Amino acid sequence: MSYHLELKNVKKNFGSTNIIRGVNLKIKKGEIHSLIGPNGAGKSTLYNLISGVYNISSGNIIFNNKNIENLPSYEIYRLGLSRSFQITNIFPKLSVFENIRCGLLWNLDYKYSITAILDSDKKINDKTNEILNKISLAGFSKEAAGLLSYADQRALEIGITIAGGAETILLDEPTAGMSKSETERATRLIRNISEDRTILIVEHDMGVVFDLSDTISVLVYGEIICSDKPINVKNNKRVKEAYLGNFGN
Amino acid sequence: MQKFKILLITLFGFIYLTACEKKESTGPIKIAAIEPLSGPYAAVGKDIIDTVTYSASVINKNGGINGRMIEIVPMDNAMKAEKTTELLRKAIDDGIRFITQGGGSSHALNIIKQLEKYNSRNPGKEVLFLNNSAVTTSFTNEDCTFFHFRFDSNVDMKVAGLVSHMSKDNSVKKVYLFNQNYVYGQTFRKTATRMLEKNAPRIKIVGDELIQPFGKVQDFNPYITKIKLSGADTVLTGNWGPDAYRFVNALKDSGLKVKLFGIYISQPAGMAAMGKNLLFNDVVVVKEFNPTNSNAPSWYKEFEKGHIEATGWTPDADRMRFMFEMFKSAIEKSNSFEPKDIAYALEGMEGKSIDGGKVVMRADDHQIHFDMQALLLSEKQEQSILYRNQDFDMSYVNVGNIPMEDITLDTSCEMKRP
Amino acid sequence: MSIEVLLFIIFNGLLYGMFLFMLSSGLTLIFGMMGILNFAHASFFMIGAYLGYQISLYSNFWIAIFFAPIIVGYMGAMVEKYGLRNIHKYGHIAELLFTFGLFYIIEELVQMIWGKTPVSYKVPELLNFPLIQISGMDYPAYSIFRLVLSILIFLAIYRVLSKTKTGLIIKASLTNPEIVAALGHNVPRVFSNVFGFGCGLAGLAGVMAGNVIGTEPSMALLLGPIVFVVVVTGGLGSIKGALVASLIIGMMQTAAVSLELNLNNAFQYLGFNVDVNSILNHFTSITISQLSPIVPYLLLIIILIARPRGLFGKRDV
Amino acid sequence: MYSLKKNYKLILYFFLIFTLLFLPFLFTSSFALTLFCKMGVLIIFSVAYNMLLGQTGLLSFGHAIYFGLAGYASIHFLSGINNNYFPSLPIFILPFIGAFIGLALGFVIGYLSTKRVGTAFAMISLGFCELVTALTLIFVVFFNGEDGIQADRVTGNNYFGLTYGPQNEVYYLILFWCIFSVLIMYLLTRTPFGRMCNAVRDNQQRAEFVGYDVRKIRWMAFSLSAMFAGAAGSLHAINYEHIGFESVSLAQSGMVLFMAYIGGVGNFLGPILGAISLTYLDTMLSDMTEAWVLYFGIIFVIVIAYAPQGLAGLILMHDPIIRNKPSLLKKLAIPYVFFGISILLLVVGFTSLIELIHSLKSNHSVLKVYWIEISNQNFLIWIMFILLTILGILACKRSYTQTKTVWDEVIEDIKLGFIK
Repeated sequence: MSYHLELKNVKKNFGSTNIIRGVNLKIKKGEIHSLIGPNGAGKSTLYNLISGVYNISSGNIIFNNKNIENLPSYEIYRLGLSRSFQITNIFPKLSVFENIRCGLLWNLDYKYSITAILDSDKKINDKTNEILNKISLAGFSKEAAGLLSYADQRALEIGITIAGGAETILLDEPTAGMSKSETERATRLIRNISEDRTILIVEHDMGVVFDLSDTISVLVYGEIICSDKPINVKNNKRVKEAYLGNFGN
Repeated sequence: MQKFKILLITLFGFIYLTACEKKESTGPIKIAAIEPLSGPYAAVGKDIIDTVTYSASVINKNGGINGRMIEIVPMDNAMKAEKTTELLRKAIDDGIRFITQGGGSSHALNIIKQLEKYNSRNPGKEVLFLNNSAVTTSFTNEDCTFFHFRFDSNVDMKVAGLVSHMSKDNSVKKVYLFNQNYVYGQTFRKTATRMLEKNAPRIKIVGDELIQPFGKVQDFNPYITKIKLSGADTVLTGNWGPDAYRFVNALKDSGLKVKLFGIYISQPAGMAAMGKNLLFNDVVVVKEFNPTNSNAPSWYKEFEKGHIEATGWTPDADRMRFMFEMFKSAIEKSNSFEPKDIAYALEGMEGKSIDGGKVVMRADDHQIHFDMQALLLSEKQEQSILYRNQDFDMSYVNVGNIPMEDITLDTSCEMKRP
Repeated sequence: MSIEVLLFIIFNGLLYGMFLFMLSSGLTLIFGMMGILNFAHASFFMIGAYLGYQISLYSNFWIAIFFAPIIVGYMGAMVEKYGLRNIHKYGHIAELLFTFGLFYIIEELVQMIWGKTPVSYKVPELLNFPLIQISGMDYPAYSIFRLVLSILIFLAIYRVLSKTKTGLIIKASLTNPEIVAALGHNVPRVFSNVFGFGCGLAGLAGVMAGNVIGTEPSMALLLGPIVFVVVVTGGLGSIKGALVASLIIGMMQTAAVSLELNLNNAFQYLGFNVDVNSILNHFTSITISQLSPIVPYLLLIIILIARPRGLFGKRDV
Repeated sequence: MYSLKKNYKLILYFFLIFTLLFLPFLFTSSFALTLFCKMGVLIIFSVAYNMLLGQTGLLSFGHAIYFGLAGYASIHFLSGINNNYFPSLPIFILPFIGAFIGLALGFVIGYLSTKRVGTAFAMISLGFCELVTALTLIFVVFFNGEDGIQADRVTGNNYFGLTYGPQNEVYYLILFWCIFSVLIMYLLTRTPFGRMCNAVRDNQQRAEFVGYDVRKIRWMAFSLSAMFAGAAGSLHAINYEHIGFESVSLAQSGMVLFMAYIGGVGNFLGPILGAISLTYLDTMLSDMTEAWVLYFGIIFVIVIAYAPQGLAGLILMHDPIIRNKPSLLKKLAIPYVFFGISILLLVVGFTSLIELIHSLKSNHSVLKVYWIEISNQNFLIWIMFILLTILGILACKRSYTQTKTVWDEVIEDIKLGFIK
């Protein structure tokens, strides 16, 4: 079967340092796929390669049967692959409402229009409110995004990420730095949005990972050492070594 | 909502402030002096304002003009053309009928053009422009207007004077033209080339340089190298300000011996930066008088003394003095304070020079004509050059007289008289 | 082109280039380390020149050349401490604008204190004699003194940067500003010192150059942009880059002045007839020599567009 | 309710335009009208500039290029009309030509410079500015060096009976263009492009991940901003019937930067406020004191350090209070009055001191500050103003902390209201 997103022997080196040393990864349509691994394994770099922030050194990235390696980020986004970031990445001076609406613009085919007046366009505003309700931020729609609490900002970021209707979403540590209740809220939100989407998550909170995932891949030193169902990963010897090896010493 | 409040508040505040405009006053004859008094060219403007104000005060001390005093209204254009236009309109609003200006030819041109339009659109309310130092030749040629009088010789006349003196100096054989790359410098260069070819064919032009103007060039060594390699014995330059004094200093450092002929090389404002470096090479300039002439008549000595007291420096130009004297005579002669009558009276009027030479306002183009002197900068003679409470220990020595005929040139002016 | 001309280009270019280096080396450090494009850098240069004049008026040049840079450096450190540090939170553009405002303030203050016309700041008598001669052109001892001093300063900075702990911190913060803070160094203090040191260097350049190019209130305005050209061309924080860039710019400008070529010459060389009366002649008759002043700005634009890390820089501007 | 509010706005608009239309009847002097015209031109210019600086986050030191070069082009067209090359070209469409020139230049230069952002972009713009300024002096045939070019606007066919001879006809021309272009620029901020400009300013990376080529957004913003700057330059040329090299210089770019920043880059109306107040200050201050550039610089630095959102920001800061609990404003009144008095003390003391120092350089010992004549030879006067300045500084410090405490309380109060 053909996969939704497939990485074939992707390599990346900065100068003489090999960060990603030949990653093969296959993600099926509609699944929640987690990517875990110890610090410095190259998870964020891998995300940046998939989403076009960095160019890859060699290999192929195939998304919906298209080669997307080395395309600019916005082209990849337009193909339907959206992402969030490890450090909160929103438009801090714009209002919450505007943040979400910016996420909708391209998908609603506004492109670079200099003639459409957005405030008088019911369709986009309704849609924005719909998403705001989904991420339960409707009460703050007029506030500047930069003034929201951390958890709300993360939620907003997920909101922007999904707003454009991308069917595949990369989430980078969506619960990092959150309290327990906030984590629960975030988990709910992710499950909520995953209904008709393919999701790839990088996450440190193993509770969240095992709770959500359909498949888990483990990245260690720039290589995928295991990619399987959660229960199999739990019992995988090399994974245990990689993790315990880290903590054991 | 708030945005409109802001707008309204500003608007009303502003209306209120503007409403406090000045009312026209009668009494003294107001003359607006529009010069740069702030920014990088402030020194030029201040010097002109100082001499203008002092010269006017001398007229006032002697009883004014037909019982009325002259009041100089200094206005700061910061060397911006648009400000000159605004200030001119402001002066006209305030009922001022006379403008004097000199720093920056572009500003003078601005005033001439604005007044040309204003005077033709407002007969009976004409404004007269007394140009004290702006030298672009076209003002008394193709751009000449009836209400503009120039009391300084124009570039062509100055160059003619320099060439006339140069042709009599047998040590000058190879000349290098060194000028600033903007309208003034380009005119200087063009005229110099033409006149050297016509009036002094024995002198060879061995080089011709245009440099980026207004002090942008820091390092003159490459240029001096070129002058040196060209084998020139004389440099003819219209440079002023930093472009002049850096050049003089760099020449001294390089030890290159050439004669320097120019107009503004020895401007007092730049002398502090050069000091005795000015004496390393012979520097010859042309002027309407010798500022350090110890044999000047006593009435001038008195004028000079007063100027030094009031401003702290030796007058570098005599033209402001005779400008006001001629202005006074014109009013007395026409017995009118109307700019139009004064303008007619000024045409062909003769002024008083210090040493008996001729000073005459040519009626055809409203260009002053006078006998010039070629002056060499030297060690202190009897009297030295003072500037803003510094004594430079240098003097000018007259090395030749240039009769008015030598600098009298044809004009293309077709004056339209009202 | 004769050997003589070439020799002059190299030597004049060297002198001018080293002057540019002195002027800009301080900003290279400041910009590289703190990311502040100090618009007022040339203003500190100007203050240096005026202080040099003022101090040598009361004592002599040698005392001035020692104390004036220290005073300017201290002023710079104060500006950082009480001005820029508070603005840091608004970002680099606000910092840049702050120095832009500072530039105007310093220019006006200088005019207020020393007047609008040049002051008579003179080359010290001790060094005011022709030292060497290159085919008939004298070079005074003072020029050679400036050349030697600026080379010594380059060596000193280079050594400090590569051999001492301060140098290591500065170098580290060039590549990784956050990490240095994490190491527990008092980064604000280091910043103040670097800023002060950079301004001090500009002050020193002012003391040494003010008596050659003339000390007047508009000197900062005229020199400001060229400093940026050197810093950008050399590369962020690279003192070696600043040196090479200064020399390249110095030589390029000197060489351009010596070239009396224009497009007309080129056309004639290619066998075309040139109509001197055509309106195009206004453009084609402009010589390279006349265009020499725009050379640095062209360089600035090209470098920033094509290679924003400059010659020796480690990261982009 | 909503419609009432909307009508209220409309009434305000009409009132405003009405006032502007009648201004020439209130102020008949040609100087006042010239000043209004200048303000109109600079409003367009600074709002256009803010499209880059405030809306897109690009700091340009070279925006005068488009202003100035469009001005040159317009003056050439104007003298073309003068010389009967195209006598039927109406003057009121010259700004279109200027806008086109601005757009074309912005398109080309923007292509090169929007590859970079932040400081690098600022420096490229500086490089272009110096380059063009140098070229204006070298290419005499087009720019006529420092003399600049003169033309006569009373020329060609008189459409609608307008000769543009009297200044008030020019005023209406500029007023029309000012309202027209500011309106368009305002509407632009409401479009997807305008919103994405803000987005790119706030966060480039995120902007890419909502599908936008950020470079293209910057390029568009740059070109459009240059276009409006061009229209402004054209009007400038018509207003003064002259254009000179200083209008493309760094000083002109710096001026528009001052205007936008002091007015407030964060708000659409900020630059308008800045253009009006700075033009006014520029004209009035330069008339009153030689040290006006110093005061300018100090105001600018203070705004950057203490009010980075500019004048508009200071006023709009009160927006949440007025919206939620206007009664709290009363609480602020007293500290504000004290703060105002302290600032006044400081300003009087400091400016008098500066004027005193300034007067030492001139040969007059008596000078006029604030309608009083004082002598700089009098030692007591010096001491008095030094004391006044110190007093002012202390008072400012103290009342600043006081005001801030009250302000914080008020804001806290409002936040509590939010939570409830």
